[in-house]
Amino acid sequence: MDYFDRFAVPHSSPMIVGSQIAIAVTVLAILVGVTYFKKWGYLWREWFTTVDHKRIGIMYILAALLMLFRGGADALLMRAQTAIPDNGLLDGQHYNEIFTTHGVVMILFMAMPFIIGLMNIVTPLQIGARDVAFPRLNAVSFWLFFWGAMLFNISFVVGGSPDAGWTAYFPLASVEFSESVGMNYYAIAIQIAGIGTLMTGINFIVTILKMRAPGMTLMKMPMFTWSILITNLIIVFAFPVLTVALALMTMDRMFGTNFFTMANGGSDMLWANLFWIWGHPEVYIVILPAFGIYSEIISTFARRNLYGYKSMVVSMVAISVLSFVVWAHHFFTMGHGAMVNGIFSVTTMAIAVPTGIKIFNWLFTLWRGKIEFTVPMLYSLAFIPIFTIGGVTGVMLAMASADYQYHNTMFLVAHFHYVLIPGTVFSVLAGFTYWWPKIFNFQLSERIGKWAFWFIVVGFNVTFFPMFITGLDGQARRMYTYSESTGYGPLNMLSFVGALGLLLGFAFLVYNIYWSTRYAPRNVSSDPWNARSLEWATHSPVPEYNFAIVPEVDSSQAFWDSKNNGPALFKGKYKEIHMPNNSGVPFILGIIFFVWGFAMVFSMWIFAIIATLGIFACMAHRSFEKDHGHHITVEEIEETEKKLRGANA
Amino acid sequence: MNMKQLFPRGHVMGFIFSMVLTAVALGVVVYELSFKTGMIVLLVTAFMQAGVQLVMFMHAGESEDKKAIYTNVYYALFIALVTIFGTLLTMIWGYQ
Amino acid sequence: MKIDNSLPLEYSTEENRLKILGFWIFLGAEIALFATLFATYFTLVDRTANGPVGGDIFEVTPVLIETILLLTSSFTIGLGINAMRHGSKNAMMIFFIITLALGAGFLGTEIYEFKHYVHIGAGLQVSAFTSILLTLLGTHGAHVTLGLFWGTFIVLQVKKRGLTPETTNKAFIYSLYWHFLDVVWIFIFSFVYLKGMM
Amino acid sequence: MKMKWALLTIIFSIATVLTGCDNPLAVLDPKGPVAANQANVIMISIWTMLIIVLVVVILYAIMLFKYRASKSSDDYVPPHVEGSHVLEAIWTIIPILIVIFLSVVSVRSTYEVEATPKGYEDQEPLIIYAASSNWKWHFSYPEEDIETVNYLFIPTNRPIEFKLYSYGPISSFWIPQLGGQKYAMSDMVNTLHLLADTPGDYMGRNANFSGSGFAEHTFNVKALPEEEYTKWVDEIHGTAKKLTESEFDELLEPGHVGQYTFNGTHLDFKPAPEHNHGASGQGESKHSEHEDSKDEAETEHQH
Repeated sequence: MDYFDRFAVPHSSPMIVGSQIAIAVTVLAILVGVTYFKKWGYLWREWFTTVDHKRIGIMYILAALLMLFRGGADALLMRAQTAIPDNGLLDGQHYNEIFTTHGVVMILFMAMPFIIGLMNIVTPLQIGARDVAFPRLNAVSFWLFFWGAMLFNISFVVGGSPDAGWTAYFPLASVEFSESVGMNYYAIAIQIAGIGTLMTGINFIVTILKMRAPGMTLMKMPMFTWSILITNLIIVFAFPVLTVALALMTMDRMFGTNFFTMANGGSDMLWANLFWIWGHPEVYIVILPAFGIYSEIISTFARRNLYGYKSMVVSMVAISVLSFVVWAHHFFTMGHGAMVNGIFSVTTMAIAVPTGIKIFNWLFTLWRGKIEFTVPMLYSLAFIPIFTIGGVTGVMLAMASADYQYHNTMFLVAHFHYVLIPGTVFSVLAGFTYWWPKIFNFQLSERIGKWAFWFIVVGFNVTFFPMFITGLDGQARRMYTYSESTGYGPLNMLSFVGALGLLLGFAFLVYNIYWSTRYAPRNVSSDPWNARSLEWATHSPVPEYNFAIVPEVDSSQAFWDSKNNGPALFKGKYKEIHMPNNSGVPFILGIIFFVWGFAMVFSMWIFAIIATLGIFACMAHRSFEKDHGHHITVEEIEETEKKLRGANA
Repeated sequence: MNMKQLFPRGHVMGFIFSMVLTAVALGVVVYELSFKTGMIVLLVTAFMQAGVQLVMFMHAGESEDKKAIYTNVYYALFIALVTIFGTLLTMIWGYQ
Repeated sequence: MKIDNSLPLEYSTEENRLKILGFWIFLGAEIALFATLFATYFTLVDRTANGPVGGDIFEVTPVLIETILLLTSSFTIGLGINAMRHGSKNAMMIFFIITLALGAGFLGTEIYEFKHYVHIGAGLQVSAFTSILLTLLGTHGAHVTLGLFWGTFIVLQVKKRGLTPETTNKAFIYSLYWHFLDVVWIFIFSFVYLKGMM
Repeated sequence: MKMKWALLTIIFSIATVLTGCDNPLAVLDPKGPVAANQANVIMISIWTMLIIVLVVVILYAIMLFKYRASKSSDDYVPPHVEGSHVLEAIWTIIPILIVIFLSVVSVRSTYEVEATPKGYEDQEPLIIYAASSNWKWHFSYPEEDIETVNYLFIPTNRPIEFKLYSYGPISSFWIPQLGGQKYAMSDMVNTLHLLADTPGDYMGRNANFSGSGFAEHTFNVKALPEEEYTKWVDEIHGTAKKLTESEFDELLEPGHVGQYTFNGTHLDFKPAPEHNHGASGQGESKHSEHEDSKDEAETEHQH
């Protein structure tokens, strides 16, 4: 039985045992349920093997929502633990595991897939394409992300969670100070998901550069598509850095190399350096799409074109370049001299300029508009002032000498939540609500949505604003407890109350999905918001081939123009459409990667080698495969179109 | 195919050029140049070699996507230089 | 499938053009990957602890052999693509096989070099310097190994299926990959070996 | 809109809390010139940023108030406006000016906190080695030849140079009321300049997460006038026992311990990793490029 000891959680507790049982029961229930209702065939044909960007997008979002609740549960536990001084709810080790997984899950397995999900669904529709450039690769991306995320999540119940913070600074993350397999999970699971993300990056750059509808020049692309192009550019150049950093980490932990070690010349600072060379651009990877989503929504519900389109594009390009030259501000206190700190302080503050341009352009998009306060618009409007606070505190943090006082404190925690929550979380909730009818052909309830919105916005501010103050009072982040004499108690309690508000808000969100799925009126129009860009020119739900006829485009809001007596979008007759075939290989490849990762985490080399051979077998199979896709005939298109038009008439 | 078609001038010249550049780079060690001159020679020869490969062998500029390809390469180069010199700045040069 | 006959076969369909651009972008990512390894190398090059420094272990002969083999292979694969564009399947296959043979020669020399390093006490675990040296060389070597398999698959496919839009597209993309490995090697040759021996 | 008022209330309440005097926040209640410098920078940036937030919030309130659909007639069609070069130039140039202003403040202050505080340059700084181990702080006073664990006595009005390093994970040495933090790491020594101008007890801690005992990784700081400080040192010379290597090794074991006082320092048998940059193989042949920078580092230290 010794062999199986390695899978035990080293630091178990009733909570973990409870979760182990709950997870086992849930997995079993799903398996039994799917078998009982005979849905395996359906799942395999329609979802596991799909290469359709819309379905892949839906799966991304589903996974992201799951992860949102995993990360949210972590967050709630953290706030509960620190709500009162000297609390005994969690011990130090558990608290450390929880904030580590909270960070990783929220950034890499919630924010990223949520955004990638939305971009999967929307981008091809918005540029008038029938799919992404490499549909099969897109499926590989998804399954690598998915199985990577699953691998990370089982760490909680098999072998032990990572516990060195999401930044995993060495030497704390080395075998010497973090003996359990937790940090192996971190290194391997993020690696697998990261490879998937890199492929997504390449895929979408090519899609956007090469597959736009005729007439859609770069400067006539909708702003969301622009933001996705820039985001993917950052992904392609930032993720290889993470790949290398994680590989070096893996080698340090498993093969006794000396990159970040304390002995034999290793450099712990180098890890921090590499991590943030990726980490800072990563922040913009999750923020820029938000800017795109808000641009679409604000312009739709202000009933106006986006103000300052050109400067919006230029500022985004500027942000993408600047995002690569500021990383050292994450470790001003590492001891490099005033010269280095000065340089990075200035480059960091420079980012405020293009960001400011965007804020003012949004404000002036509202100017002389006709603003409607729908749920997506409410999130977008709440974003502006809250994100401004996040942004200006960012400038404050960029001042190197003052950062010596903010660094590692709750002030910093408050700052990045003020950026990431209104930036990323509000935007994906807004985008999710906004594009929901396009995907499912009915709208989410506005009434319940507004309840959710108000609880989330108010709860968010109550949770995080007090942290600015406790931070300035000297409360360091990541402390699992504090004594009463510090005086941090009342404000931390207030944070916990705010967190409960957030919990209620998200409960409303879930209830909204349930309620609307059951009771919301069906057969809304294919353009329920009276929107402006091409995705709304398709039927709802969107047919497999997206557009029966490829649209011809003349502006960044071609659909709006065509609705308002502009040129027609769809000219000509139906032609046969070529579409890619489904394939089970991406799904299988994902599972093999999962097995490979699991074997690596526990240093089971034989399994790891077998899985590696399996991965190469999949690649060789792809190399020799002959797959020319299939064709949809004109008759089939006519039939589908007639049916869909009928449904929406 | 005749020999001229099999061995087009451009390719042959490119190959000879890359061999010459290798020999020049090797000179840095053979003639024991000072560190500074040596580094300059290496930088020049290495980037010229890369240029030869990129333009003569990889045909970077031949397709309709010329602009996208060059933008991509320049952006990658920018990131590469920032990563390398930025790391040197924060890890070595920055400390006094 | 629409085939545009005015273009070389490897560019002749839209799908082919997407793949070529996609591969270029992938190479951009590869540049970032190797840049990170180089950045790590330059940071750790002087952190030799009780192990050897570069100048102690580098030898000109094997490195020069590797360089000449790889540069020549880059030349021959270029000729292979040239032959392919002239529609000469046999010449193309011969050049590709020569390329693969040269690549295998490179790999063999590198394996010899690695064994030598371990033998003289410059193994992976000795110091930060040896760790990153072998990792940087190893990453390049792994790329070459993968390339040898990939190249073999392509030769087999061309032999079986002839010069079609698919096979020529694969061969062309493979040639981009191979040239790129050559570029990376040039930088390793210059800034790892020659700088170390200077 | 309710939001606007909520926001304004929040902003003014921050301002009041930050500047309020009944219970000042540690960082904004400096007890020495370094912390005062930083508090000053923080206040300058808060006021500057408050202006920006106000401009945004006012514009925002106007837009939401004036241009909501319920206020406009049904047949109102918003105009198509591409943008305005003048306006866009304004909100590019003004932020650039603000950033330039803050850059100057930031860079100047960064240079100041990285040197002996102004007005105290004529004094010989007191050098204290602060080494962290899981989860303790070891303070060595080479000048006085004493060592303390988890507490720190310092003379007031004398510049102090902390030499920071670690026997384990990266830790961050931080005494909020005396000045900002800096990392203590295993392979190099960082220098932090601090000075206390008011006697008193201050909280000090490791601010950088370092494992399960991190929350309690704290120390007490007592700033005393020079003569009382000398008295304290003399007392230790008379009473405390000598620090031995085995005792020190025992102290390095992970865990929490109380406060200790010793004669002699661990520097005698375990020197700090100075001038090292982690190149543990010192004295071996080096590449010329880095030799230069190393020499410079060395001369710098001799100043």
